[in-house]
Amino acid sequence: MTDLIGTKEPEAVTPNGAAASGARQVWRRLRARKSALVAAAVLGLLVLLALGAPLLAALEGQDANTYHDALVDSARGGVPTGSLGGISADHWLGVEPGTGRDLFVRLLYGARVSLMVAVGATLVQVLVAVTVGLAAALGNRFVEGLLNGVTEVMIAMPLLVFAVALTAVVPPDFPRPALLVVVIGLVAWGGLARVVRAQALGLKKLDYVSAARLAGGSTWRVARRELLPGLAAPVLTYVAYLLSNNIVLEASMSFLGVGVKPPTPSWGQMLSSATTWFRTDPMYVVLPALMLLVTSLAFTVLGDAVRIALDPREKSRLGVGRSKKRRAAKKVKGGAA
Amino acid sequence: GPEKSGDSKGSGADGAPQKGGTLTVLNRQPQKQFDPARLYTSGGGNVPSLVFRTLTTRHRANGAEGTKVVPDLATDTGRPSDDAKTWTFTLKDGLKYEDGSPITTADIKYGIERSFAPELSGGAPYLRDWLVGGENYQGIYKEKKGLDSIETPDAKTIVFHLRKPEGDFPYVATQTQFAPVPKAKDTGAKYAEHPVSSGPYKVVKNVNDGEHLTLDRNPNWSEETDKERHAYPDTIDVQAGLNSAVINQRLSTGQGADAAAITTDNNLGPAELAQVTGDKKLASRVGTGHFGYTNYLAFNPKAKPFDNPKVRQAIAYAINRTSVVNAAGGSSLAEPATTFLPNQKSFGYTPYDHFPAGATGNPEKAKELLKEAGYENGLEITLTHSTAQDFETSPEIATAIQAALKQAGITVKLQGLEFNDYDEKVHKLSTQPDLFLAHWGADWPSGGPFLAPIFDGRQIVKDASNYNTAQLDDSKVNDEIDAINKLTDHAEAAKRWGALDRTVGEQALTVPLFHPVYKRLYGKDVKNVVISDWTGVLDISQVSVK
Amino acid sequence: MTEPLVKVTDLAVTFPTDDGRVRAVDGLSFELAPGGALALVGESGSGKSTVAFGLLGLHRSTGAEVTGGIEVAGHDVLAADEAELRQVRGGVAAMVFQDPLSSLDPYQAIGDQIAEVHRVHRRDASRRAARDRAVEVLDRVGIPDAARRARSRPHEFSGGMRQRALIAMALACEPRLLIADEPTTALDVTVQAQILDLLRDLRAETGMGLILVTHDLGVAADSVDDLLVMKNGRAVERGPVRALLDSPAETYTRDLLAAVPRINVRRPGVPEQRAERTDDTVLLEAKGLTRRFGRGKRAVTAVDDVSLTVRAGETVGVVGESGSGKTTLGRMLVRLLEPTGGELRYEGRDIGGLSDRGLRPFRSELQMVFQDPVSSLNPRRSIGESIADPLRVAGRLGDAEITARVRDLLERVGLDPGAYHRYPHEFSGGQRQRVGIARALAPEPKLIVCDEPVSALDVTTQAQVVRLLGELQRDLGLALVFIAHDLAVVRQVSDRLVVMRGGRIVEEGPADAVYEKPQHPYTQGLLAAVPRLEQAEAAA
Amino acid sequence: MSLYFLRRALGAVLVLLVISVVVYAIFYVAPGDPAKLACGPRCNPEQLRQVREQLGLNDPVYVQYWHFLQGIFVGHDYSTGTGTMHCDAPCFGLSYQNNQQVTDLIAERLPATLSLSVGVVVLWLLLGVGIGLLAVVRRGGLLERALIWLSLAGTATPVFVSGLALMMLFCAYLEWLPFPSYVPLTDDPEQWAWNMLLPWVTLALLGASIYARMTRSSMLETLAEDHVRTFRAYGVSERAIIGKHALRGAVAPIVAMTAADFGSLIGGTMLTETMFGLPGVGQMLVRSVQTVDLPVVVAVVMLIGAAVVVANIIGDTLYALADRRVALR
Ligand SMILES: Nc1ncnc2c1ncn2[C@@H]1O[C@H](COP(=O)(O)OP(=O)(O)OP(=O)(O)O)[C@@H](O)[C@H]1O
Ligand SMILES: Nc1ncnc2c1ncn2[C@@H]1O[C@H](COP(=O)(O)OP(=O)(O)OP(=O)(O)O)[C@@H](O)[C@H]1O
Ligand SMILES: [Mg+2]
Ligand SMILES: [Mg+2]
Repeated sequence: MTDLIGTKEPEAVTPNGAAASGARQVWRRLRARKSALVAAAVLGLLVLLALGAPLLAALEGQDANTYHDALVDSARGGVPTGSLGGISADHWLGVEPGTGRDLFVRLLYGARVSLMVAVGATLVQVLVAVTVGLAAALGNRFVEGLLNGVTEVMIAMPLLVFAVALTAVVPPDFPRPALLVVVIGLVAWGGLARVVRAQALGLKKLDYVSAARLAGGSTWRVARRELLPGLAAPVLTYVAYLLSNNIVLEASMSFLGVGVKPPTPSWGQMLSSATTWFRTDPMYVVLPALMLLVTSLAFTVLGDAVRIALDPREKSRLGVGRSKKRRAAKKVKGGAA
Repeated sequence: GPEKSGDSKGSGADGAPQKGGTLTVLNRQPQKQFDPARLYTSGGGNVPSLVFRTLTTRHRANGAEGTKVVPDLATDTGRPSDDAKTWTFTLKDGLKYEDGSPITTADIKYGIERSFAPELSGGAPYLRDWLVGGENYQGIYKEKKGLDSIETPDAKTIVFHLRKPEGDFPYVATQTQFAPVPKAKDTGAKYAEHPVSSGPYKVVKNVNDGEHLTLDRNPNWSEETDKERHAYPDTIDVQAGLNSAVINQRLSTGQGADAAAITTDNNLGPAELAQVTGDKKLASRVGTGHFGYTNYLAFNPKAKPFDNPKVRQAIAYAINRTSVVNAAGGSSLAEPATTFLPNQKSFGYTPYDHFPAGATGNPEKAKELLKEAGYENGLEITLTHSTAQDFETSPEIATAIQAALKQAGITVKLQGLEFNDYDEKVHKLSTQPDLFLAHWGADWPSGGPFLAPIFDGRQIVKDASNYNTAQLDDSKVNDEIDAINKLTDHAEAAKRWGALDRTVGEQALTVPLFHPVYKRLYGKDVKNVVISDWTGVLDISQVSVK
Repeated sequence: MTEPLVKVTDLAVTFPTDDGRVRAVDGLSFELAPGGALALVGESGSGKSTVAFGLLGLHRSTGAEVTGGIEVAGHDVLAADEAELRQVRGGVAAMVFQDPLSSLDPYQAIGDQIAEVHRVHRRDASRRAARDRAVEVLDRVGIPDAARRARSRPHEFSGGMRQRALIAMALACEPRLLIADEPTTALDVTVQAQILDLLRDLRAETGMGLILVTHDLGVAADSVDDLLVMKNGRAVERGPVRALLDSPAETYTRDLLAAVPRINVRRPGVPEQRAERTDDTVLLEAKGLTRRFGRGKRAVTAVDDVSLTVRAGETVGVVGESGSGKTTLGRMLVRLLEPTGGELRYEGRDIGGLSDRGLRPFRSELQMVFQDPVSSLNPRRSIGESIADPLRVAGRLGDAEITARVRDLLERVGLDPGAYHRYPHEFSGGQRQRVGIARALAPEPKLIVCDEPVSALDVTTQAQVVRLLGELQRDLGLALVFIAHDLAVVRQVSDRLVVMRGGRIVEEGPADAVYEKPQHPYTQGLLAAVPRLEQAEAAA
Repeated sequence: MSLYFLRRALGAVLVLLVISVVVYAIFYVAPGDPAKLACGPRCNPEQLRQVREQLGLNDPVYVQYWHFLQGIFVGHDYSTGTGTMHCDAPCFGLSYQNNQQVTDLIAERLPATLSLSVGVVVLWLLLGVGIGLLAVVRRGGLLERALIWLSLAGTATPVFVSGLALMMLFCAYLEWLPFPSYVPLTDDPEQWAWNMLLPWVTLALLGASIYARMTRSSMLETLAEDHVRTFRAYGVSERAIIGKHALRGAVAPIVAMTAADFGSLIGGTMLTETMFGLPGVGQMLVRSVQTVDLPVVVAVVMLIGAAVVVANIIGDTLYALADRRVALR
């Protein structure tokens, strides 16, 4: 599940496509998309919730690690007493089965880890992939061969195996979310590197890159000024995919026991320990799953929107009944079409 | 306590058990090993016990009755002499392998000798430690002349010479290393592919590394010579490598062949327990088992601040066992423990509670002790646990302890290790953490294997796995262990083990937390469910599906 | 009189865009009689294609507003339902699109594509029959070995063949009207002549009507009866070709006509200057320059043993058909490409084998203006920044000085100096080409290679750019290598001319000599194929 | 052409060697002593020493790696105690856990993994392309949006959640399907299919959602291209355009991508196989990593690596075949 868009790169390079960008236009188009605004708002809210976790926890009057033995039915495997997983005025989203820890606070703190892993790992991936992809596209035969080889190795490595092994190698005191960022970031960048390389190879052929070479700048200068901006659209699309994929990866790693170390909560870790509670305490499963879903959706919708905003052709291609302007135009046209 | 083990008596569908049908076994762990030399029989060994008979075996009965050792291939449970340093067994008449050839004591001797070969590592350490000349023996393949300490004066008699008195030898003789292996059929490391059966079933199919086994009747097994095994089903179909939740779901749904299914290694988790207790029909299909097992908090009393007994006692006082039990799956799956020995008679269980913490801990008393120890301003310690979600050394239990100790002014830093990492560090003297979650289970239901590895000073191991994590080397304790080992009367020995546990307990070298309880679901067509307190698992040799 | 084939009344087309509404066509009316031929001419962006698309109702559900009336052979295109419209499209009126490469499905055999279209309109035709018909029309448009080539995919066809295939597709449906949108812009003169001949023949043969969209008056003059001159979406003037070319009523038409380069006119007012410089030093010298692409069987020798000298201040024109290696040669001259063989000397120093790093000192002195004004500017950087790039690299000037110099350059190429911070997409093609020239001028080079700097532009803009280059050369004493496939344009700027074919130079000499007395048969063919306004004018 | 394949094959071998070195290196420093695990709990020091010797763990790591390479190229002899056992040329050693030949272990498990992954690929293509196609046909409508959001949800749900949920629903609650247990295709094709259905769907959901989005965007891209306009201008109906021209254009990159994904899919089967208890190599890998069974881990990782590399080569070739404008380099 790698090249989300890798193979249609040559298309994205057509100069016409890139013509009408410019930050202002992009911003304006972005603002015109309601879904983008909603997605951005949701992400903003999530970040706020994550940052404000201690505050909100204090507001609720709970913390992430206190056990509430009285709120669970010990004889029945520790299922929360009360309806809907023990939702009450004290525990807004109920409590965790077995331990009775407050789910609201755990979800909030979980957001910190999950968002950090998602965003952090994606940043590392992008950094590595763009550097490697660009260097492979611009380097000489030797460099290209070497980097392509490395990329192929990374693609061919089963991430989870290396995650399992690596997390065991690293000293236990190393903060786990940071480790996850590094592991995911440093292993799972092969697909993106390919996309970048393909795109850069396409862009390289364009005359404006030749023109920049004639200006006498170094290869690196050319890459930075002329190629990098052109990579934004495909990289962004891929990033949206990586972000949600990384969240799911974090969850999968928790499932295999190499995720974030409890008692630190993360959505993935909550979800993986919640899977068996499907029937007896559905809320416990639904909450982290929902958070995961919402975050993924928001990232993807926003990513898509940014990409579309970066691609001026998209407007005339898709824009059926999207913006207000369009709708007005339709009315005027009336029955004509 | 033990009274609960009566739950399992009811047992499945109505009517007397009958022969026939196919029993399905849904297991988590594949039976990777099927060589009798490599099996470590403690607690498990259920499927192999259908194929391998041994000199003695455990009594297949419900509850405490099932902790007794009974003869299997031998006519009795062994005759001690020379202060229990020499043990003699005689074989029953008419014992045959699956191919009809007779079973001889030479085959048993051979089987034991091959179990010393490094190619066939993995078994329990007792024979190596106990048999004269055992510790350096490299196995029959390298040292063809064999062990002099095992004598077979004739085909029916076998005599073992031990280095020191071991009253529990009959228990050790239940292990699969005591299964006969015909020398002519031995293919060394490949023997596991076609082990020769002496039991009621033989392996006809073993694919995917023990994930799918099919066992058929062994026509040369005779019920007359085997009072313990029943062999009701015609065929036994073992499917392993399954997800725990899936196994329980399949057992409760009972679709098709799953109606006649059991599991020998999968418990009900807390979530499933909650579901099962809400459903009368399902609840009637749950067997409860106990296995001599204690989960505890281990100190390194040689390290600060745990070198101060007051600190250890303070921690013992502060523990909130209700939280711990909840973290371990709730009161149906764990019973609070204050003794190191399991709460079963055969272990010599003697109730005591030296540092009464009540149900939820006694932080006041703990604070008092800390003050006496010079930590009136609180204390900061690190607790090591594993990150495995096993309800044993898992993070939830560590967090429960962290929360309880906080009440007593002790700040606990948690250090979670990957399971392999944890296992390696904890059992190596040089890396052993100062405070960690530990557990111990018995290889047979007696105080000896439970206390000796943990508290016997001569069992402190430097270069391999060490279990005496407190590094206790107290001559009084050592001498008492030697003395009890001489006893061949199990009841007498049990009493002394109990007393020893109580005395050692005063030193607060460990804080017992809980004894696990196992709940096992079985299919709706399964009859004659027997769960002994020896293993706590559903006895596969007793089950019928017709 | 019979009912007209096409009747457009008061047509207006408006596109909603980010920057407000664009009225591409505004109150346009015209008629075309059955069998008649009309050319829509006008500068780029005047709405020609929009009208052509409108005739087939192609604006439907694109968001464009269309008002007025369009009738094609009695069908009201604007009011027709989907089924009727599909009938009109292809069945009544067929369109030949501008870009032959991108107008065919790259994945399907050409014959299959034609057959598919044929079957839309002849539902009773079997697959076989449709395939046969495809071969037939391909044969008709002059594809050799049509039965075999019908199985080829578009990328296996040359540009001219693709354009023929598109015409064949139109023929397959036997339409009453053929709409050809700039059918020859992408082609070189020889092929262009063939296509125009084909259109003429077909008209004569089938009696179908033709609407030809073009900005090249020469093309129009050769092929149609009537001319409709458009500007800003409106009709400026309409009338029979001859009359209109002879005596245009409107200034716009006159300007358009004046801008068309004439092949038989000598370069104006240069000889005396050239005389001054005859003893000038050799700036760039290529000896046996060769460039191969690929390896093994697939190797292509794009430039083969080419020797060429460029003296300071002179203009060398390079002409040749598409694929003859002009661009490759040009890129090698400025060392964007490394030659695989031969020698390249710049001011006496061999620069043929220098690395990128080694080339840096020379970079500023050898510049290039690229063929495609769209792809030669980074859409994500402001034009000012693009122009300033070489100055920044040189690092001699401060920020303020650089800005001042860029403004200066912008002014020099006839752009608003205030456009520094604007982005390429905010400029028209001609303006972009000027930006490209400004960028090439920025480092004060001694030589500029201009690779088809005007091919993509309409005649008016073309004329402006050519004039600009001439002025700059005069003022700055630049040497130019001017690459083009349009012979007329080259003549207007060149001192010397090089004719290339298949990677080799087939003829070389002073421009006027080559034009007036071509030696090589290939050069003669090229010159003969150029459509001439003069013939039309003369005939009128 | 053949030169191209030769070059790619050499590259593949190199990649695999690098991967094996990396695995060796990581496991060398990772905690968990295979000898201790093989020796069993409470193994005494003397026995541990003997087991180390037996497994060859006393050699320095590079010697161990050298033996490993030797095994691959010339095979290896192992002592069974009673005799010797020859492990033929591509020999990846013996499992530390039970002395079985790793190649045999893998061979036994490959059918399940192949069943899973081939089925998943087929299903995710069908689902992915189908959903993408539907979304394009109904573009602008509510259905499109619903489909897109649904597919996004698919991407965001971990396999162990969706797998268990599906199993609860279809096997436990509705009882429409059997709880998946692997039945070899050669034993009973029908049962094989029924049992694999749920694992297929679970894993395919993840891929299908990505492919649906790919298909959709790729088709929209194609629909915006000029050649589509040509066919519109000739009265070809929208349905025919989508079904013939747009789909065709979208399929080429998807075919290439599928081939490339096939390898990583085998990696992705780990969770699914663990979840459903299918006896495949993925499940074996998870377990072997936990038990530090290095020979098995190296072999499986290399197998997965090989699958990825080979699939990539196939993908590139297919892409070049589908779109002849692309040359193989
Ligand atoms: N889809 C569209 N959206 C917005 N504006 C458009 C669109 N299509 C055309 N236009 C605008 O309509 C005007 C007329 O365009 P048209 O393509 O008809 O010009 P033209 O005469 O064919 O030019 P050229 O010779 O360059 O092909 C131009 O200003 C163009 O920018
Ligand atoms: N990078 C390349 N790789 C392979 N072949 C190339 C490459 N660049 C050019 N060629 C080939 O070299 C030949 C000459 O190409 P070139 O672009 O120089 O022609 P041209 O005369 O500029 O044509 P046009 O008038 O179409 O621009 C062509 O056959 C072309 O296919
Ligand atoms: Mg046009
Ligand atoms: Mg060119």
